[in-house]
Amino acid sequence: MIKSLSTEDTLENSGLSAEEQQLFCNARPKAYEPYPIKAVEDFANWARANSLWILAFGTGCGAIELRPLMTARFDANRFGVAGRPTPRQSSVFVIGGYASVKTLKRIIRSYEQMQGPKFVICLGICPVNGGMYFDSYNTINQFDLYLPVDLYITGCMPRPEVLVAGIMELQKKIKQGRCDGANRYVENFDWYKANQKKVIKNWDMPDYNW
Amino acid sequence: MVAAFFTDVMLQPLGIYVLALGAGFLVPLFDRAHRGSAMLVFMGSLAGMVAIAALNLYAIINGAAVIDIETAGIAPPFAINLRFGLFEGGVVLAVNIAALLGAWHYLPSLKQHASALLLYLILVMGINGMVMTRDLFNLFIFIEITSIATYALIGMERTGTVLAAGFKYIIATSVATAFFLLGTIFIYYQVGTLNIDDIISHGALIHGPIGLIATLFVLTSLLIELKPYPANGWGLDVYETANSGIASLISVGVSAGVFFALFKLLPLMDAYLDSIAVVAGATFLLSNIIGLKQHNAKRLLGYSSIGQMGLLTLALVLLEQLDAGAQIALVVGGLFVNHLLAKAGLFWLAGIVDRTNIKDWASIARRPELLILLGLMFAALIGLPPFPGFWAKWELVMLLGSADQYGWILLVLLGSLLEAAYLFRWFSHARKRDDELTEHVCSFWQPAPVAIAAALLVAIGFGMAGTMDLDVPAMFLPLLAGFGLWLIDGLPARVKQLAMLLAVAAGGYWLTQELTGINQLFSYLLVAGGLLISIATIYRNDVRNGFYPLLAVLLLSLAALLRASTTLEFFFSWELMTLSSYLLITLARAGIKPALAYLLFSLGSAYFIFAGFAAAFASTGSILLADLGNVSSPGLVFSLLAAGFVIKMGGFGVHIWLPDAYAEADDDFTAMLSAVVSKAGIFGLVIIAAQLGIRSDIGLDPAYVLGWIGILTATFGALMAVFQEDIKRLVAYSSMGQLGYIVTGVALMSHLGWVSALYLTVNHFLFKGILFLSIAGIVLRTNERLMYKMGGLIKNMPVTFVFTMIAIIAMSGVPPLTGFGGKWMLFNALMEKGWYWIAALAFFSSAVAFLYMFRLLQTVFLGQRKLEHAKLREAPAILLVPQVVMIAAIMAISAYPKLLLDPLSAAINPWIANTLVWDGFALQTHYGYWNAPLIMAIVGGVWMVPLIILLLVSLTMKIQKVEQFNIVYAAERPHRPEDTHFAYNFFAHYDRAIGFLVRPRATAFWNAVIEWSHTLGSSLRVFYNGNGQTYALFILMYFVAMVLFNGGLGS
Amino acid sequence: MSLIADTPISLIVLCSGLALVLIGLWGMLTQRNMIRMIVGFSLTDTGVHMVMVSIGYVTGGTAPIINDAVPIAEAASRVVDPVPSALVLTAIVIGLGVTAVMLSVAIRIYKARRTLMIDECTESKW
Amino acid sequence: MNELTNRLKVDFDASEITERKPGLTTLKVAKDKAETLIRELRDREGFTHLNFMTCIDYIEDGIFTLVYMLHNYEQKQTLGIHVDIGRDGEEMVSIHHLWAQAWTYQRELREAYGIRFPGSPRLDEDFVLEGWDQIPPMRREFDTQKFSEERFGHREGRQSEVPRDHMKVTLYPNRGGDEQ
Amino acid sequence: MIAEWTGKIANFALTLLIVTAYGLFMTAFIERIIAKVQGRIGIPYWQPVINILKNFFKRTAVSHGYMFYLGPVFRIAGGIGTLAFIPVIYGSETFSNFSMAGDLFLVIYFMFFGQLGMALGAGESGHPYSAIGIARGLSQMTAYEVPFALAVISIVIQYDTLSITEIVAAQQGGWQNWTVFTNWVATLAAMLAFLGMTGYSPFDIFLAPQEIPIGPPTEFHSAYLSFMSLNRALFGATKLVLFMNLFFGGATGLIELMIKTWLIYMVAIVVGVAFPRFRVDQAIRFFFKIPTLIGIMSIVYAQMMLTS
Repeated sequence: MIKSLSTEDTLENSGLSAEEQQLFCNARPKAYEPYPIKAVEDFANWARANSLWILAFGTGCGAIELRPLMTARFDANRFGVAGRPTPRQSSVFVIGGYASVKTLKRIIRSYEQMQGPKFVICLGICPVNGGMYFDSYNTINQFDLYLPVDLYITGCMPRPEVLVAGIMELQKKIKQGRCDGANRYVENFDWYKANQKKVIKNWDMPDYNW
Repeated sequence: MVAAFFTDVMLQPLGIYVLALGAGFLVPLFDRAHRGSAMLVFMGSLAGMVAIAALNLYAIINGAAVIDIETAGIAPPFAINLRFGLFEGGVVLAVNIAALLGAWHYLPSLKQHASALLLYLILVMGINGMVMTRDLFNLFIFIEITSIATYALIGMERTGTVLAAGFKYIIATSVATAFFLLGTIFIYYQVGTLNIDDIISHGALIHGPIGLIATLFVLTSLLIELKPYPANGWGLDVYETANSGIASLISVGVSAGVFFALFKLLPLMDAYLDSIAVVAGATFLLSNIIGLKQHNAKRLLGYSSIGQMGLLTLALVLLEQLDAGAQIALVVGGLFVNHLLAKAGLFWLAGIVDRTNIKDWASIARRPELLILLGLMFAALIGLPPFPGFWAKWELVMLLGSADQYGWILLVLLGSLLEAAYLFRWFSHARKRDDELTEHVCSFWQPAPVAIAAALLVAIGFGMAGTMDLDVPAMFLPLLAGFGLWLIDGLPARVKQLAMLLAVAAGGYWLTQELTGINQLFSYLLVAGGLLISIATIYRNDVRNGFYPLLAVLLLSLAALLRASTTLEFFFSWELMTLSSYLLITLARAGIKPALAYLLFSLGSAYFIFAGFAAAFASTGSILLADLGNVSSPGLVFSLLAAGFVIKMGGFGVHIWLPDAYAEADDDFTAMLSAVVSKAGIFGLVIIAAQLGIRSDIGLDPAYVLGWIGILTATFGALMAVFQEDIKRLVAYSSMGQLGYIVTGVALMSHLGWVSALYLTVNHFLFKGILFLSIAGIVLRTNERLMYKMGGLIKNMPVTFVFTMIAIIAMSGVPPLTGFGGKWMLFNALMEKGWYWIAALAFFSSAVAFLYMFRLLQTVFLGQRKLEHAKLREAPAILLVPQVVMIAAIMAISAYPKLLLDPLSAAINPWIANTLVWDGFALQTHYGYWNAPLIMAIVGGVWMVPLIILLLVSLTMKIQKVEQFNIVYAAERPHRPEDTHFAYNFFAHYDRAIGFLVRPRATAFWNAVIEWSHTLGSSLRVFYNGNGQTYALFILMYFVAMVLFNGGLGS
Repeated sequence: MSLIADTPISLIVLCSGLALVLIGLWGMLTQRNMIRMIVGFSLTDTGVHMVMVSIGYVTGGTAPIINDAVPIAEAASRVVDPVPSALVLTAIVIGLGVTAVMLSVAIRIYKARRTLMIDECTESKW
Repeated sequence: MNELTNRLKVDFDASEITERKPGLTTLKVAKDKAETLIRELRDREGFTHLNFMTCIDYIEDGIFTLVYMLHNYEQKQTLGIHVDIGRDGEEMVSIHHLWAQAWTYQRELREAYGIRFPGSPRLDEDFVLEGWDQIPPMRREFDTQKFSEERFGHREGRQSEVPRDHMKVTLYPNRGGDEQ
Repeated sequence: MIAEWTGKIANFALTLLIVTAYGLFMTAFIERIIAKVQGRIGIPYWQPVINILKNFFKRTAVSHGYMFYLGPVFRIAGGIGTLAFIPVIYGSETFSNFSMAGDLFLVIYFMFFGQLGMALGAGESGHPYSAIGIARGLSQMTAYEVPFALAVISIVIQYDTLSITEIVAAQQGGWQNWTVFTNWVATLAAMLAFLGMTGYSPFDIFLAPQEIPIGPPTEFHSAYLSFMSLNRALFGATKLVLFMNLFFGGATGLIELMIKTWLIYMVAIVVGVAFPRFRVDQAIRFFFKIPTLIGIMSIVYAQMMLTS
């Protein structure tokens, strides 16, 4: 009934003690193929595009720009956008501006707990090149080193209008089937993991947070 | 010549005196020569006394004439004469046996002084004289001989305490005998003779103030010698301090003599029977209340002894009043022998164990033979079967019932309950293994006299059973099986288990093969079901001393209960079941304390039933169960019996024994208690409902009250289960709640109500059996009972989880499993009857039940697994086997309830006309319909279709099986399973909302009852201040009070 | 004087016997010393014996010896009842025995605890 | 306030008493008298509130200046206590027994500057920087840009401007940048 | 025989489709009404369908164990089964479903089926929030069941039957025969219970996103979540149908059904929009006070009606 991965595809989970290792799944993530039938895949993409559930996780100063989205003025509900409080059910992760190392750890964990297909929107300039925090000892400079990004919305800060525009852009991209961030993450998993571990020094979690 | 002397004198009752005096003089002589030979003479003479008494009694029983001995060949009244009749013979034999065994026990102390041997012999002779003499003055002399011998024996001690107690004793008894002498001489003054027979035949001559004073003096002195409350402190002091050998002889021997003297003189006391009854009754009840406060072992025995003498006197007087002379032998004789042997045995045991405080009796916890003796003696004293006391009390209460003396019944039963309370509290102390206490050491032979007394008790009890209207082989089969299994208790566990199963199977089949109707249904449930669950006991391989014999007794007594055709048989089996289940609970590690509560409530329940049977007997004069229906006051009988059964089932308010007993009993035995033993109460309830409840003239009221009790039990059982942390307590409360529905169903007194009650009964057996066996497996593996210390066990014990889940669905009443049918029928029956409020509460409580059911599954099987539980294995297969059978039964009944409903209906049809209407597979009632097979099919269908769809969808996804910490945790990670498992105080919010409903008020109430009775006990015993003068004053005041109470000098 | 003279001797004995009984009881109940209590008991005992003797006395009767002086037919009315006297003998013996045991116990108590006060011997109670 | 500062000057050798603005005064006190002074202020003078605790790195003088900012609600006065301690592993008395929340500041100071406060709870736990493996980042000898580029990388194409110059060019091109 | 049952099953499938679609539509419709109140446009009508499809189109999933897997199956089986035992449209053979299998009592008890299975599934996820949510939800359920049970008993007394079909039949012949007019007390009690049953504010603490992340379904996603969303639409509509049958005269046609159920639903919506959320113990206490009293009164009322 439940397919489990073969054992050779396991991760080391060296950040965990031996006792903890049995409490976390150590399987390596796997990429998924598009549906074999093109029409089905297109239809699926259309559905995904029109039902964007944003993870309610405000990661930086940009989180404040997400709130007006749901108000009467912008009403992102029209586009099928809704907030979900749990990563398991969300499909879009909006990185709200700068990400400190401490937050990055939580971002990675939450991202990995989302189920594919999943999409990442980076808000503001900081995830692109560090922005005004370019020389900070605690803020990452390039977000795409750590997670695959599907869409950047730059500015410091971008207003909700831009965010709406960005969401529509993302929908377009999804419908075209070009948003394969989740698969990219899996395919370049070791590279991403190495980058993540380079900045996150107290890696006390499994290598992949299922 | 010698031979003639031998047959003419020695073998005659007079030989007792010859032996006593002869040996008395010989012993010091031999003692000079050789200590051992003196012992031989001493014991030989005592044995000779026993033999003489036995031979003569045997002759009399076989039709020989009553032996009258006339001194110097002169006929009374001109000379003293002795009589050896049936009663005298019995008492003399019993006393001499007790004296012989007592001497055996007492020998190590006795043999230090040759004179002590002499005194002992004289004491015994004095008692014999008190019994046999027919002369009033001679009686006085024998009393004094006995007293002087007793004083001297006490005075042999050199401890100040004993001597002080002895002095008080002397003062008190000498005052009493002075009055006796005065009374005697006044009687002589009026009647002109001292021969008791003549006095009685000329009773009319005793008249006027002098006559009154004379008889009252005689009577009161005898009563004082029997130590009535409150003028008995001197006796208690002697019991407490004196050597156990003396104490036992005073308690049973001297008292027996005095009691028999009272019996002889009773025809003179016709006018005072009421006062004697009041005095005796008060003594019985109050001594037992005071006993609650007592922790000194021998003093406690003293209270018990005084109480028992009170009971004996009460029984004697009441029978006299009821003109039931024919039963005196059975009732008074039974109580007498019971008291004699049991009390003497207990005093000897107290001497052997030699621990002053009963709390220190834990020193014998590892001495099973002493424990068994202690338990047997206690059971005998309280009047549990098969001891003589049981039969005597039965007969007594039946007689009292038939005379409408309900007040006395209440007193007798209440006193017995109180006595049970302190005696079994003592037993609990003795059972409690306390490693700090040094173990008791005694030689193998030391308890032998006690053992012989116990054997005699059992034998006499068995003998008495033969005289009762009883199917002896069937009723004693459980005991026999238990005894047989006890003999092989030393064998390996597997052998014992097999033997037990075989014995129960064979015995149960033999006992229940001919049953029909409801009894047959219950025999499947109790015997076959009990057997099924006892298969699970194989999962334990340890020794479990006593477990298997007791289990066999329990199960077979249940079978015997079903077979019972008379109220006596029913009560006999009921008490046997109570006792064996009590002992089984005490076998568990922490079961001793809860077991005491279990026993006391069970005895309370049994006494209600007892009283109910007495009331029924009063009305119909028949002890046939089938005649219960003919009683003229069905309301009373029904209420008494129902109260008894409801207590046994843990009804609302009297449930406090239930959770503790269930929780602390051995895990496999808890399953038995809940699934099987609790059904005995239902059986009783159904039986009386069938006999009494459906009668039109009973009125709705008792049944309606019963309905409310049932539903309140259900509601509060469910509510209390919600807040339990202990898994077994949770299920125990749940059990209580489920039984509540059954009570309500029975109370409905309609066909549908009964069908639902029986259906629920079967269902309860099935799911509670599964649940408790599952829990046994869980507890075995985790070694935990607190649910918040478990969690996530579904990974280790998937089979147990599935079984538990099915059991819980069957319990909850969610379609399509069995629970729904029961709830549906119950609801329909309630609506038909118009009991809407009860229906609403039933609905509410079944909703509340979801809370604890979910909690059970969630906190034990789901959620986070603890690290230390990672390697647990599935429960042992032998625990799962019975569960599989029961699951199969649940499934079969769910899919095709007609399978069960038809026999149920058929069993009920003789009592109430069938109202089950079948339309194809659908059962129809006035209100609705229920098509179980169709429901099963639809639910199966609607369950399978989404499952298949989900499986198909799953094919398109990559599904990863994850571990327990792979959860969304607000972007953090869990650190310990303990932190992450939501289980402790699971329904805290519910507690905040309506927790005030379930504050332990019933427990508080019963604690207050305990507190009150202890306070009462301590305020009643203020008279015993230890001052001999005060005691003497009480005695004097007692005389004054007796005179004033009986008309004083003015009449 | 005539009052006493007219009163039958048995009544005087009876009354004094009863008075002795009461005095003895009073002594037993008020005197804390055990020896004094035993004395009280002795008084009571003696009182009882006197009562017994008084019961059998027939005013102006003779000794219960059936001979020519007393014909059998009149024996019942003229002779003093011998039985109470016989009983008194036995009772005195028994009373003696009891008193002796009492005294010996008292002596032993004194040996064991150096006191004869009954209210100091109250350790076993309740 | 003057009265108070004068008294402090006498009793505690307080120096550099400066009224920065109405209601805000700072003073400097020796390290060994600091805790007594703060306790006195809290218990006797009504400075019941600890606004914050921070530290200034005077690398040139080789000292850290700890700043305890206290507030008196009744007089609406804020008092800054400056305490100089050595930069090299010198310890400071903890004041978490005066204000329970002080341990948070002290934990932060330990993480950012490496100052130790013996006895302060949870002092060595990570505060903001999880798994920090360098010298404390707020010490001025720590080159944060170099560290940032080494660890977090540097995306090419980025252009940094001095904000003032950039604003002159982009926002106010006409003014010629001489309005100051 | 076989043909008959095939026909029944086909009819039921049709009903199921219609009721589910109606439930989904209703969800969107209500959302849009709320949006209008807030000055927004709101979701498109097909948004619930898209959400469900989107979740079916998820390509990865995690599983916590077999009970986790079966939880949604139990849940939707509970929804479908409940519908199966309710006659949807009075007098229509097509829409009578399998109501011959059991009566009102069966329906009420079968409602627990899905909840129990769901609770177990959520429990196996090992998430503490799931357990907390279920504990709260179940507690609240015991509370609102009380007025509901009392109201049900009241109407059973009134109509002297447990059969839903007969209850509906008794209400035919004009609006004045509806329970809401003949036994308004019971209806009031039941409608108060209905507020709790729907899980809208003020009784939504057990699954409100703001309290504990959405309570029991925290760990559910992809196809599991689709099943649960489907069930939410279906089960919501089924409960509406049940209430309509019991208290509002049932329906003789699809249009009547939609209007009536929509109006019943609006009660919960209006209350939900207007009132803030109760804590769970407050909610329990609330149901044990006024609604229970009304429920008790409804039985007295029904008894009086019977005797008069």
